[in-house]
Amino acid sequence: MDGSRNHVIRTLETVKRWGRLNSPWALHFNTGSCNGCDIEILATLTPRYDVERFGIKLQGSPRHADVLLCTGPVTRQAHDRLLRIYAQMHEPKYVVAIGSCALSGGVFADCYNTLGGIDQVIPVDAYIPGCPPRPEAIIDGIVKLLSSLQPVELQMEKETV
Amino acid sequence: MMGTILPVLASLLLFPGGLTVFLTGMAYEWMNRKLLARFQTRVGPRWFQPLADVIKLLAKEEVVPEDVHPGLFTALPVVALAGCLTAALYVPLWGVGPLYNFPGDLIVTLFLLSLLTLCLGIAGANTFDRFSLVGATRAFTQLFSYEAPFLLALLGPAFVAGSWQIDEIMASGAARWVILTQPIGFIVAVIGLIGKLELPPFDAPEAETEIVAGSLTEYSGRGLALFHMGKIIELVLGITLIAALYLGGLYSPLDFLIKTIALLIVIVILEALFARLRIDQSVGLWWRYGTLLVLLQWLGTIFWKGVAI
Amino acid sequence: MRTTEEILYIAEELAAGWAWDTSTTKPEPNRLDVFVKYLEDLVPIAVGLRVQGLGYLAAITGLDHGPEADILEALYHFCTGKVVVTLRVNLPRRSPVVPTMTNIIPGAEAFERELSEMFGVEIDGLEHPSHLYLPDDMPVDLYPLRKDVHVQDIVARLKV
Amino acid sequence: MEKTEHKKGFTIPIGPQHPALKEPGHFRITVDGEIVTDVDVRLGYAHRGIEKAAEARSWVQNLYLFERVCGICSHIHAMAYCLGVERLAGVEAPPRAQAIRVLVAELERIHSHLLWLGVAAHEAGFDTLFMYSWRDRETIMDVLERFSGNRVNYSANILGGVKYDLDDEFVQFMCEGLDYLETRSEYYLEVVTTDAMFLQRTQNIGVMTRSQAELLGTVGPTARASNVHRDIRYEAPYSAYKQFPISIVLDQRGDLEARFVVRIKELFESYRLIRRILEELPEGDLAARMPRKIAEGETVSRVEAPRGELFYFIKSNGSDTPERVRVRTPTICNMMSVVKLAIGHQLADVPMILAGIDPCFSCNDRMFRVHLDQSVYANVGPLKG
Repeated sequence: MDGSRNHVIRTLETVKRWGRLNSPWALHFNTGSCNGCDIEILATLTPRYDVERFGIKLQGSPRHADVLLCTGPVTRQAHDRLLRIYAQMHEPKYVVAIGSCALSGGVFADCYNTLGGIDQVIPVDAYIPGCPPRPEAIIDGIVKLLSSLQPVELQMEKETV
Repeated sequence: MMGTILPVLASLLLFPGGLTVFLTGMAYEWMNRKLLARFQTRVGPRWFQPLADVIKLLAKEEVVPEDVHPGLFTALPVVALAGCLTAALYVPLWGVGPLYNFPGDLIVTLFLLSLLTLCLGIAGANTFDRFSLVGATRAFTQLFSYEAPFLLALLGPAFVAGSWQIDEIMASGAARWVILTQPIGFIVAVIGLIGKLELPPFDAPEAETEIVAGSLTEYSGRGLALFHMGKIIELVLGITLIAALYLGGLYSPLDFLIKTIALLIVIVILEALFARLRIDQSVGLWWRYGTLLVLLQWLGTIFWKGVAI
Repeated sequence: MRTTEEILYIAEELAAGWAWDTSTTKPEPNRLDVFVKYLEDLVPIAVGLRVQGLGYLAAITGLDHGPEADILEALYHFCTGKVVVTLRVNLPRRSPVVPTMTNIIPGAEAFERELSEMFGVEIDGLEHPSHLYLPDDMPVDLYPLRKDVHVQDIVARLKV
Repeated sequence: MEKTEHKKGFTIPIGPQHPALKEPGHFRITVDGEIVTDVDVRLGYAHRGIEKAAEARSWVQNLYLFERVCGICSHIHAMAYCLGVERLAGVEAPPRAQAIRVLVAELERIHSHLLWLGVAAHEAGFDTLFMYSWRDRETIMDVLERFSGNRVNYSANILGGVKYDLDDEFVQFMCEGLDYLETRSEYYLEVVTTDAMFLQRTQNIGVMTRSQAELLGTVGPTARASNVHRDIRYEAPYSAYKQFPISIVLDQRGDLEARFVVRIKELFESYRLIRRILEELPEGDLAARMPRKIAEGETVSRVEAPRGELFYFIKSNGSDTPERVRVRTPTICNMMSVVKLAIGHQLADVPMILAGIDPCFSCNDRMFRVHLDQSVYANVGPLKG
């Protein structure tokens, strides 16, 4: 009985994981970047790169999004907003830091109004370096992040332990 | 007892309601997105994209925001979807004549289809989010301006057939396609459907660049998935109805595919071709021209009918 | 269209005619620096420039000459064609005040607010002289672009 | 979410995270039904404190800092800075370097205007135009990448000249790209002036008369669409614009359509200028030698960025770091006009009007957070179209 129940759960988890992998809806938030990364994120939507191929859609509302794309060194003014947006997103959620500034503060590292990187404020799941990263790199980063999601077997083992 | 319930259940859950209509809806949504992408010289989504979206949304955490009526918040998507599923029973989906019929089922179907927009509006008004509220206002405004012409346009063929029953209208239009005698009604019906479904260029109620996602801004997870499914089902039912009433009826799956896909292509072309109208423009357009044109068409039809008799 | 020389000449005459004790220099061929001695002359000269059709207010720059010199300087740049006419006023570092230009140049507000926030210059007559153009938690008495304020000081005084 | 009823009316916040804004700005729009009655701007979400940081870095390091004031117009920021510093040092970049600088600046203008066209179309819900113009923009991105190795911050400037030279293969590649873009731009000009549905969203929306534009101190294409002669390339030619003059593009109408037309027509001017530069490209060195310490002095450097006049005030105290660098970006000049223009329009027009000035918050916010008050603008008069 327990075995078959496990089997059902495993199948369900596999289906859920498949859905998440194939339909990452993204939300873009500029935390004080120079626009360079932002226009490259926008460029990923357009014909040459077309992220809709991978099921990635840019959403407007934090409630609809699975992946938060952050650019910029996090200015003090953006700090609270970033926290709020992160809180508004629903589980499961992932954060991708895009560009040198979002990784470490970049050229703005010693400016008085920057905090130096997204991971100073919220946990980051993937880092995409570059100033700015190419659209291909951004797509690659998101896809890599999703394919690194814990395989179902591992996850279930953890739960049983 | 079981003998009567089982077929009913099957018809609700498998065919034509439930599973079939879900899958058809997803297929049509995919076609819609793919065609739009192709028109914009993009590659577009993969074939299983709508399914993945729905599964992901269903698996996502759902949070009921503060300040809303929680019962209403949860119930509205269900009601909207249920309305659409019920409507599927009276529509000749896949060309296999409507499963149930009774005199006046056209009116009931149309009412059931309006339920979605109504629920969307109430859902927006229920959430105390500014974007949702504006979205709700716009959804209601659009409801009032687009339901009426759509309804009137679909009543045109009914009037000619002298019946309010979908299969009878279909039968009477089979010999001579109604589109030939009532071209204006057809155009109004197609554009009315686009307005009803809030697709571009009539997507002011959920204009992303102004009010984020309109009524649905606060919805996530299951609620969003249900509303989404309701919408794609309504798309299928809407074009099925138009095809059945205007394009000489649907009598086989092949018939269904050809006619509905042709209609879908027309809709996607309109989506790709135009900039979004402001809410006042889209409403003005319909009250000023859409409704008037349909009424003219009606007058013509009445006149013609009188002469013929 | 007037030539650069004509514009410079008009501006020079104007500065001499409208205000007392005003000296002018030409640091570059296309620039005229007008050192305004009395604060109350600032707005009238700006009005004069405006009436003569001499450019629009391109920017207000603040300069801090350091704690030793004890002087802050506000530079009002007016641009026409190639010409940049700069009105310069010296302000005491302790309590710097300048009159607002927003009554004659609505666009000046953004620049004035920047000046007041970055250098602590009070703008007399500005509708919203309120603090905080910078992040909400920025201390009111901290003016980032003053020379004696260091990045480390600001970071140390700001939490998070 | 707090309860939304206000005494004054219903307030809708746009930003800092909002689909219409790819960058953070915050607008509080008070509406009466769908009509906008008040607009409040708050900026500063992208304020990084660059001007302070510049005082602690050497002249060369600052070049890279100012290049990242804005990712869309990175070259023109660096160019303004270089021109100013070179003037202070009494060094003039060789003619070939000047020509290449201008060439890259014009390439950047093309990329920026095409980008803007797409974004503005997206605001109007015209996604097909957005996709088309961004697809064509990739042509220019390829050109820039081939030139410098980077798509966005191409870093072509160094103090005293430029880093990269043009070779024949690249010139060939660029000319093909320009030919293609020219035909596309003609098509876009036709679309924005004839598409009836699109015109409904642009014609007579956000009208700004010439005197209003002057009073509000607008710059760049926004001002030129209101028939204000304000183009630094034309008024006060700098760098290679002296040898390769540009003609000014103006429009009388001052509405959103005029802003579309002006920007697209400027594209043709840019194509023409680039071809002309390629024909008459001077030979010679790419860079002059620059001293490590810059002579004491002050200078004003004004250049025409894609969005309008860019103003740099640079003061040196004779050391290897600047005493003060003041950056005034075009967006802050134009931002005032949005606040004034939006009132009386429909809510749906606000993103369009905002997009109409081509706002660039990261440029803007290196310094500001603005709270605008309507009473200050009382003497400007109503601007409703």
